[in-house]
Amino acid sequence: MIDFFSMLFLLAGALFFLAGTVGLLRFPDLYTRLHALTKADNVGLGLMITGLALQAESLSVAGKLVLIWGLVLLAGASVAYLIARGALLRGVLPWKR
Amino acid sequence: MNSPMIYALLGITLFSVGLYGLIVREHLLRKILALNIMGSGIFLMLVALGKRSAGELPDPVPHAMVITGIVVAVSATALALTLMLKLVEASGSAVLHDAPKDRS
Amino acid sequence: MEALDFALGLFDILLVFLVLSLAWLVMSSEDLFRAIVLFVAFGLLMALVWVRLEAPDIALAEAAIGAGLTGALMMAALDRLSSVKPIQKVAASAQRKQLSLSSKVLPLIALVLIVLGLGYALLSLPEIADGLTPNVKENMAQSGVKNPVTAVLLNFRGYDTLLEMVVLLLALLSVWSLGGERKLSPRSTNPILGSLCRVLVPVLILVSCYLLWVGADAPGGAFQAGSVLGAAGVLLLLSGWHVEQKYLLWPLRFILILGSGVFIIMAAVLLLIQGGLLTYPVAQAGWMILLLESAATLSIGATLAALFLGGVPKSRVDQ
Amino acid sequence: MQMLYISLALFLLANLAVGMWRVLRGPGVADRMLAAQLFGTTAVAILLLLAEAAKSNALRDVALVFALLAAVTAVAFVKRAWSMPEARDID
Repeated sequence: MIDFFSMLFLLAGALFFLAGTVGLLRFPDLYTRLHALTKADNVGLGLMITGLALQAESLSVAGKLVLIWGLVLLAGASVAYLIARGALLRGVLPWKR
Repeated sequence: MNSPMIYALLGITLFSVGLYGLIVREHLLRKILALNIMGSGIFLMLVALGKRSAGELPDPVPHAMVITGIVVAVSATALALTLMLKLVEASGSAVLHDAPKDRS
Repeated sequence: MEALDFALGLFDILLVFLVLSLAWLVMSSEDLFRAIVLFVAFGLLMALVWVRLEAPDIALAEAAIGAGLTGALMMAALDRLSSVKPIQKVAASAQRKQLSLSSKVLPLIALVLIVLGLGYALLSLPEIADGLTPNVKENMAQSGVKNPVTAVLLNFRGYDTLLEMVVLLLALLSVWSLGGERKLSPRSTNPILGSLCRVLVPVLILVSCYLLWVGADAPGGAFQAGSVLGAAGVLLLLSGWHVEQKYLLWPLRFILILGSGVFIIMAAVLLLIQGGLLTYPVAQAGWMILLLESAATLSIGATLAALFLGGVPKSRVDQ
Repeated sequence: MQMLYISLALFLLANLAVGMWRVLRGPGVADRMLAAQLFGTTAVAILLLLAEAAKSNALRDVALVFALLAAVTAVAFVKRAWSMPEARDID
């Protein structure tokens, strides 16, 4: 049962990573790519970590996994903000249809 | 061919790619990058060859050497970058030139 | 089992291909920034290579340095390169000549020959060679630690590590004598960067202590802990962390020489008592190594951060 | 489960290889940096999968250091290397 759920989470995570990469390649400008990457990848990593934490042999291992996710989320969100703000200040125009 | 051997071959190829870059590329920053790649190749070969031991664990001696090597490499890189900036300050270009012929 | 080995084999081959093409692209990129970003990616993948070679100790060091510090160093250098004001301008562009085709092709041929020669030498090595593994295994009980890599670094070849600390110090001294004074950058007004630092720096320090402690019986140790500490220092410098001038004089220099100093004192004392350089008494080896490693961690961290600054630090607030 | 971990790690590595295209293509410096960030997150996931496959705690520490250090390069980029305007050729 646990195996089934963690498999589900892992595969869903992989799907989000794929979506993130497709977004990075296909989206038209920096801001949309930023959005694809930070959101999709962080969710993908979160799902994978959930799947792996279900398999963890002890609570401390699961805790370490969640800590890693928290750090990646914090860093990813801050860096996305810094890059987007920097680009706006340097006059990179958002894409319009 | 087993996987340590593949990585050892990768090591020598990285070394050569770095050496090629060191010879051919002019900009000093790229020469510094090339030296770093050469270093990585050498580290890789050391560790991959240390993995040939018959026991459970790979040979820890190359591991210890490479760890210190990585830290020393980064400090050498910092020194090289400072030297490069000093050169740019003095000459206005980040490329090494031959000495002018008439002054030798 | 067959299928698992096959999948791992594919993983290895893809990784080797990626690392190699990254190295080639770093060398062939015309754009310097692109070369640096590719080099950072190269460092990330090298950490994965170390994992595949069952060298988690090295992977830790590479993750902290190859993926973090080197990239930051290169980017800072690129920034200074574009802002530096030359004292005298040589007619550089006029002197610059295009490399002729033969001077590009000849090295290439020579290097292919080198690869072939080295590859032949590599493949003719014996399949199984124990190296120094048996010697290390024999003496592990007397080393005072359970992690063989730490035992080699701090005990069996402690004098190597001592000299390595001195090398770090010499690199910093050269950078200081070349780079002149460097003012700490002004405090960043960006609230997000500020809060990122406030969360990340304590965690970095905590992880550094963890790596130092765990190094006695699992992958980790002074060099990894010091690199993580150095990264914390770089982050603080980037966000414009302020220190008063008085702390940048003697307290900073004290921390910088602490590692080499404790090492040398310990070596001298042990030479007098035990009659050998860094030959620890078996019962005391554990805490002695921990003491040495703690001092080394502080020094390595401070040295790496100071190297990133690229000159003698000077506080912005002048007394 | 072992097989799943390894194949997912392989899949993520392939994913990363495809993402390299964005580093090469750009067009702006920030686009390249962004793709390098993707490398960091993906590498954390790969490391955690390999760690679970090998039941190795040390590899999780490597992933932890990765997660911490990815931000340092990006901050260095925003604060230092990005001082030049987007379109300028830097070589």
